Amino acid sequence: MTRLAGGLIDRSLPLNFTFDGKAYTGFQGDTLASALLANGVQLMGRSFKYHRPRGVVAAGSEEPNALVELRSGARQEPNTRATVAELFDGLAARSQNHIGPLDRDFLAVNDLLSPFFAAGFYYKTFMWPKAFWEKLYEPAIRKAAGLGSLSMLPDPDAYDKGFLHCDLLVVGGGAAGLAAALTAGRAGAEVILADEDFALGGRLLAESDLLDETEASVWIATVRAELDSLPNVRIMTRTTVFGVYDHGIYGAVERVADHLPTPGDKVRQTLWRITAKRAVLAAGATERHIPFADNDRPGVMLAGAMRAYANRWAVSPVKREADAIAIFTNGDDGHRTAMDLIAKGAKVLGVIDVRQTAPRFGDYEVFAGATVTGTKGRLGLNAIEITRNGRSEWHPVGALGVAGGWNPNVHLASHHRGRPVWNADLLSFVPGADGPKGLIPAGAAVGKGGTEEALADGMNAAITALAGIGIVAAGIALPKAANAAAEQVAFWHVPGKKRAWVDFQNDVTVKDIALAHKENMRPVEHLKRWTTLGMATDQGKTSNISALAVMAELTGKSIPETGTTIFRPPYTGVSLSVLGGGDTGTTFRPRRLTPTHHWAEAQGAEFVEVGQWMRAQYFPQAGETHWRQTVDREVLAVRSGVGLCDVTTLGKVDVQGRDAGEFLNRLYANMMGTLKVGMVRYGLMLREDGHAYDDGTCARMAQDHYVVTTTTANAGLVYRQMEFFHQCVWPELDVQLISTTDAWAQIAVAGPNARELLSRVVDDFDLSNEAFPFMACAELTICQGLRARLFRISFSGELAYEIAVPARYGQALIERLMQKGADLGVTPYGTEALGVLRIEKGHAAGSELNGQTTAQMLGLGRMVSPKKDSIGAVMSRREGLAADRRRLVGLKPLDAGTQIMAGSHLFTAGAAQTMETDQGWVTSSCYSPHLQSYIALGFLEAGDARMGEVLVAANPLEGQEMKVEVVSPHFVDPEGGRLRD
Amino acid sequence: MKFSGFKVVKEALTGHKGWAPLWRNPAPKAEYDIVIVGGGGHGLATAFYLAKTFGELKVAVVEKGWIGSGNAGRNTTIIRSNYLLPGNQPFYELSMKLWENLEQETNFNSMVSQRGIINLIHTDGQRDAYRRRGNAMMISGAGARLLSRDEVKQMLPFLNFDNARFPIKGGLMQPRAGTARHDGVVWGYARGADARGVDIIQNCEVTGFRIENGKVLGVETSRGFIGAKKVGVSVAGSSGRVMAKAGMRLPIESHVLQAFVSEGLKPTIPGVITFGAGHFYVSQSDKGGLVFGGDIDGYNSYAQRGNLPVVEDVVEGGMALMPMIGRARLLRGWGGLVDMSMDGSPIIDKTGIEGLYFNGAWNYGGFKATPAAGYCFAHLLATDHPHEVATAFRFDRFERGYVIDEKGVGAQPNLH
Amino acid sequence: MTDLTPVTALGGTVPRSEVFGALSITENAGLALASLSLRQGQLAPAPFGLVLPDVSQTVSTGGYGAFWTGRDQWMIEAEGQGDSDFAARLKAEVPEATVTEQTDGFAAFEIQSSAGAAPIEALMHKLVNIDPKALGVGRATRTGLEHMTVFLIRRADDRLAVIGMRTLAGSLWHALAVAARRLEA
Amino acid sequence: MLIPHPLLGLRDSQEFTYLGDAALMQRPDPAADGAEAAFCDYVFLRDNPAGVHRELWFHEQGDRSWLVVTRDTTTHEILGAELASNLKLGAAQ
Repeated sequence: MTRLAGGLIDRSLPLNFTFDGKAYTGFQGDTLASALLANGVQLMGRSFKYHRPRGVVAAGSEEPNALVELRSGARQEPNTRATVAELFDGLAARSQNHIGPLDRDFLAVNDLLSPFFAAGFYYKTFMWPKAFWEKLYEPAIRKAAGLGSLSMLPDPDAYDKGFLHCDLLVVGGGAAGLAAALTAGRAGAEVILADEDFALGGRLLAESDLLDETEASVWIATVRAELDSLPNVRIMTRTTVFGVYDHGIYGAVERVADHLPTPGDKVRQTLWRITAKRAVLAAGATERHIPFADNDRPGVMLAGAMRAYANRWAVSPVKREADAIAIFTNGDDGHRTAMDLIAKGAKVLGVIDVRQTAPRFGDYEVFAGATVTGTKGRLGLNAIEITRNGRSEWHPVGALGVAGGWNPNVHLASHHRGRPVWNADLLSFVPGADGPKGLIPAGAAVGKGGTEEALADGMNAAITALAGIGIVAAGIALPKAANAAAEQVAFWHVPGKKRAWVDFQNDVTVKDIALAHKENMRPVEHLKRWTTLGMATDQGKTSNISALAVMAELTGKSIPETGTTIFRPPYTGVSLSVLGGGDTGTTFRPRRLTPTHHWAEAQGAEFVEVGQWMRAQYFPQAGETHWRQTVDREVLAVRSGVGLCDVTTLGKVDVQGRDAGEFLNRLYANMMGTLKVGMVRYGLMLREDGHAYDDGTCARMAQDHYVVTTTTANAGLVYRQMEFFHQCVWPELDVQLISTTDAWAQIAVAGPNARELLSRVVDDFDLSNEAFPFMACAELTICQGLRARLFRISFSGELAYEIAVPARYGQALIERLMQKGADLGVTPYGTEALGVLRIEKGHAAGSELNGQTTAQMLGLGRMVSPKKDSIGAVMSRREGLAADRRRLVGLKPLDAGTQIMAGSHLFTAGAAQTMETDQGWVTSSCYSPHLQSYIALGFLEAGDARMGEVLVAANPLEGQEMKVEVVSPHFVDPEGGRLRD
Repeated sequence: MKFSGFKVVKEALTGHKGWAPLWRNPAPKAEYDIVIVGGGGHGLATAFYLAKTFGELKVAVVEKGWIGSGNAGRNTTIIRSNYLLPGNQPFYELSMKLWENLEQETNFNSMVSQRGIINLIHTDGQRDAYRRRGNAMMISGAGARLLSRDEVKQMLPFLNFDNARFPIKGGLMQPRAGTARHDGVVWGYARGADARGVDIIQNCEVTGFRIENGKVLGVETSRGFIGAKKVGVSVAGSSGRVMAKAGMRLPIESHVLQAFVSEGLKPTIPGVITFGAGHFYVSQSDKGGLVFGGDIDGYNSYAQRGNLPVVEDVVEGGMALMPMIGRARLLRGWGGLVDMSMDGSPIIDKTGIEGLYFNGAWNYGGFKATPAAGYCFAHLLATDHPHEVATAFRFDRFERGYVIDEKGVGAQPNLH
Repeated sequence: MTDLTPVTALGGTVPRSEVFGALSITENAGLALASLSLRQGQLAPAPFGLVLPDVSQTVSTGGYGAFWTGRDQWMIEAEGQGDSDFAARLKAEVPEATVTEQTDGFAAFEIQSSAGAAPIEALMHKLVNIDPKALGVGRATRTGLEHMTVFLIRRADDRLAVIGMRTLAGSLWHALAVAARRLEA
Repeated sequence: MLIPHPLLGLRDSQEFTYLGDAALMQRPDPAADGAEAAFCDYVFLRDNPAGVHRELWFHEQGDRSWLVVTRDTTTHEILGAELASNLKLGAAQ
């Protein structure tokens, strides 16, 4: 054990956990990383490429090395940073990316072969023989790919999404963030304070700095209590603001239950979309390391992280208490680590400071003008080589802290592709002026990392931010604090012949950067892509700037001339479960149910998805063993008796106003204004580009009132298009539009007995052909006074009506019709039978009206009225459309018992089958029980002139080919006598 | 320098001293026979084929930033030739054939990996439409398979077969489809072109075209005027703003298309899967990241970044299709700038200005088209005649009424 | 009266109602709805004594209500008249205007909190991108909710009506119930 | 994104459906000479500017009004929004 005194852990709450199956104990307040370090565990993983031993580097979400598979079974969570995994009792974690035990990874052989795996090597080889890439090389590479693994089981936890709104979002709850939130909270602004950590305080928790001469935790607790008491402030810990989107929308993930063994009744995480009028980016800074030879051993970590472990978690990062710790630094900051460790009673070898005139702040040895030039220790550090003035000597140590300076966390400020700018004094990039509008960076995120300056900057940022939205905020009394000494020099890496790691996870070394330079992969994005630098799970948080510095040295340019890197969302990895949130199963998207849905369900209907709708596909009866039996029965029932089908899904739009007729004249290719009241007309709508768009009916209920129907698929689109022309093109017309699709249950009553059946439910209404002919419509009452609408229209080609009643009565109506029609052979039919009936009749549906066809192709060319303008009329006359000779035809197989598969292509008999000889295709096909033959519709070159020709319908996809005869698409009652009787 | 396994071994054993720049950084010359504007995959492929196949030696590629910085470096790396319409399918099939020989042709491993693509089928109507397309693929020689639900389940057992809002009823597969390493494609063509004498000029932004009497004389750039007998513009995504400098309006809107990658995971997904009903498609890279995307954001944009609703929409689709990916994390997203055209299909054509040629309007499909677009654009630039598989990609198809509308949604770019 | 028996939007013979902690959600099958749109140039009438409200507002009086749905458009509500031909009654009130029956176009869910505004606001946070503070009493708006379109009417601090498309009633109930249940957890 | 609806204030862009360039409001005269060419231009060609763009958004999940939104396509910054019908009627007067 290497626990120190103090810290912010609760020693009264010990927690048991396992790592790679071995049991350990930590405390409430620990992370997995701090608890493992406290147990003397330094080795936590393996690197991606060379499988080098890896230990923890950082103490926060930037951690590149200590990635584990957390939990087990369906909750297994790969690539989890041990540094932010809160310890809970029973936590189980496993190391990842190794074959065999972690300490004897078989794939460590890659490290021995590393000369062969230099940057970009795979682009240069594996090309011969050609077939070997997919068969041999790539499978081998893929086998070694990745880090952790998925359980392959569906995630069992629940996730939420939500929306929040505020005046000021404060990102980060450290010194600057707390000061900002308190300033804004006291001013009465709506404030959200979000921090990825489970505790507020940020870096204050990691440092030994005093506020008002007491421990910082006292001040933090006081501020937290006040913020908690303010109803206008919402504190969101365990919440990462991961992205900045347009117009002040921020994406954030709240980890509601990740600190618990299982979420229980809670959701595991919530995705919040926060709309903030202003935001303060108080995200702090990330420490960078200094590459030197063999700097990647477990035990080598960031000096600031070492302080955090010592101060917050009371942990010394060595395996044995007796082991000494050394610090390697290019500035004053490293000395703070030495001071804090000494104060905690840890054994410090000294501070290796690259500066010739290095300061000394306490009782420890300073190796001034020195560098670390080597390390030893296979699975963990046991010695470092210190070189001073050309003389090197080895010192045994158990851990080494590296302090290379701090990079402001500019990420969110560059999410709108604004570039950070180089600050030569701070030796770091800071947010530029072209960041997201309304986002004000503050504190360490702009390089003001001293406690005193961060507090003041946070307060001022809040005042400035709120002033922008008209809220006057007063300054607040800040606690007395100091800025720690922070002198540093530009020192980026220790030159040497051995490998010095820049990107720990992806194994990118200084040598790789040099090779990229040599090969002219010099633009920073080429460097990253060639070497994979910065592409690991930490997205270069700990490596990008060091790499830039090395490249700058090679090119002889400055760092900003060499390049800047910008960051894209997310700030840290976001679980796909929470982004995908909510329902993944059958409730993934809403479902529209027809008014007779529950009734159809009770009849045992099979359902099919049609857009958002669930529609009854067919209604199997006892004894029917194949769906075809059912559908044939339903079709024949309509042709010989009467059938019922819920057609509510067709879009309905109520069009009223003085100019309703004129409006519809302009929308539809054919005339609507001349329609008589009480009559219905079939309508064809084109797109403005001249292609056929949608069809339906227009029923004129009154001089200034039409009810139009659309296809099911296009209902929303046509309604939108109508609004477009109404508001944007012809607003001078007096027209009012509203959808009534849901309001009315509409049932098709089709078949020779339709009139008889309807006569049994209508109240005193003359259904005779004379009084209510084909294409008539009326408002009437049925079943003793229920208002209804009746349309005599037919999709099946039979005598048919559609009757509409308020949706709440739809179920009762179909039940009544079933009951009243029992002796007439009344039969409910579904979409399959509907499809057969319309194919038999040659009516176009979605497969024909697919947006690629024209009125002429559909045989409806004459509907495009030359007497008036309408949408698409002009463009339908273009050469390519006018000259298109493809026509809708019927197709009958020479062998009536063989199905013509829809999607087959048509060829002249005997012709080669190529794209050039392609004559058309089969759009829809079915078995016609009426004709006792398979039949189909299709588009065929010059189809209207090829009646009787025998073609080949080819379906090479499924190895089929058959002979078909071209016939009229109107297989049944081509004269239309039935529907008019 | 020839790349090979032998060379890699030799350099490994001798300290990597023998590697040379993959391409030069030449200063622009005063004049070229052909200047290609745009150092993306298409522009570099065009230059490569001009140099290799058409023998044009004085060729330059001018690139505003670094080569591959546009959509070539911001896509989901899918290659396929599974189109329906005769104007498209032979072109993409030529592209597929070029992909299949790319590494040998460029001596650079672009990691073309034919692991297959499966378009999932959810309704009978969709199966009919896919059968029509699959048959078009068959008669064009691209190959296809129509998979039953059970066959899909056997190949992709991790999909949501039992509890789905959009049940899986089968799939249309093109076994020859797959992925290629996007940067590798750019670099392979660049290195190959450079070796054949093409000047690749980075950090050279075209600021205007010098046009006199209806004829182009060259390009004004941030590095001065560069004269050219012919100028080929290949800047898809930025076509609108670049061609505006030549005074042209196009049948194109610029939109943002987002794509995403997860943290590295052990191999899970064999090939490419598309889930149209859920606006989601996915593959897994050789490094282990799940690479996925969905619809465009849907509004005109040159900002190269998108918004959260599409991120959610895409991942929701992914979770509905394969809920076992939930515990993985999104690592990074990016926004590509795409030319969305009025019929969803590309343009490779001359313009009304003599000597000015255009290649663009690639919608979502630019990456897979890279070899054939380069080849056909080179053909057009060198011969002044369209290549036989690219004859439909003309500007005038709109006014003449010969659109190539695979989706059948008409002249609304954000629906394609 | 007709001898046909209606069902509720959720398909029941009686409205569904369920309690989730402080929130109860009840299907309001009795609510009659009809849209009222002005003809061009028409002045706003006052059906049933309602002063047709301005943008984003709702008013109610004597069992009738109206909420703004668009420019020169309102939805008129009548409590307890769901089974009647309310559109005809409205048309009689405003013969010059365009009236369309909407009762069964929608499913109304009345959400009541037993603990003041907070649970209502928490529910809104989970479901709609509308700042609850901007949807105070007397305000109404239309927005998206889990891929559906809904009207939200803040009837009181502790009461919110969510009115969505009738054919989506089941999906809307599911969305509301799941969110309410999770607030309870 | 947030669309500044002239009647309803800032609204989530997800409530809207995007169409494209506001020039689509200027449907050519079908009876004029050269109508076909004018329609080709209207239907198929776009300015597609990198910068300020006037474009049509439909408040489909809101008050169903069509808006003309002025937005910078390089930054997504929105400079204003108006009711399309007002603009069209205003232009006609």
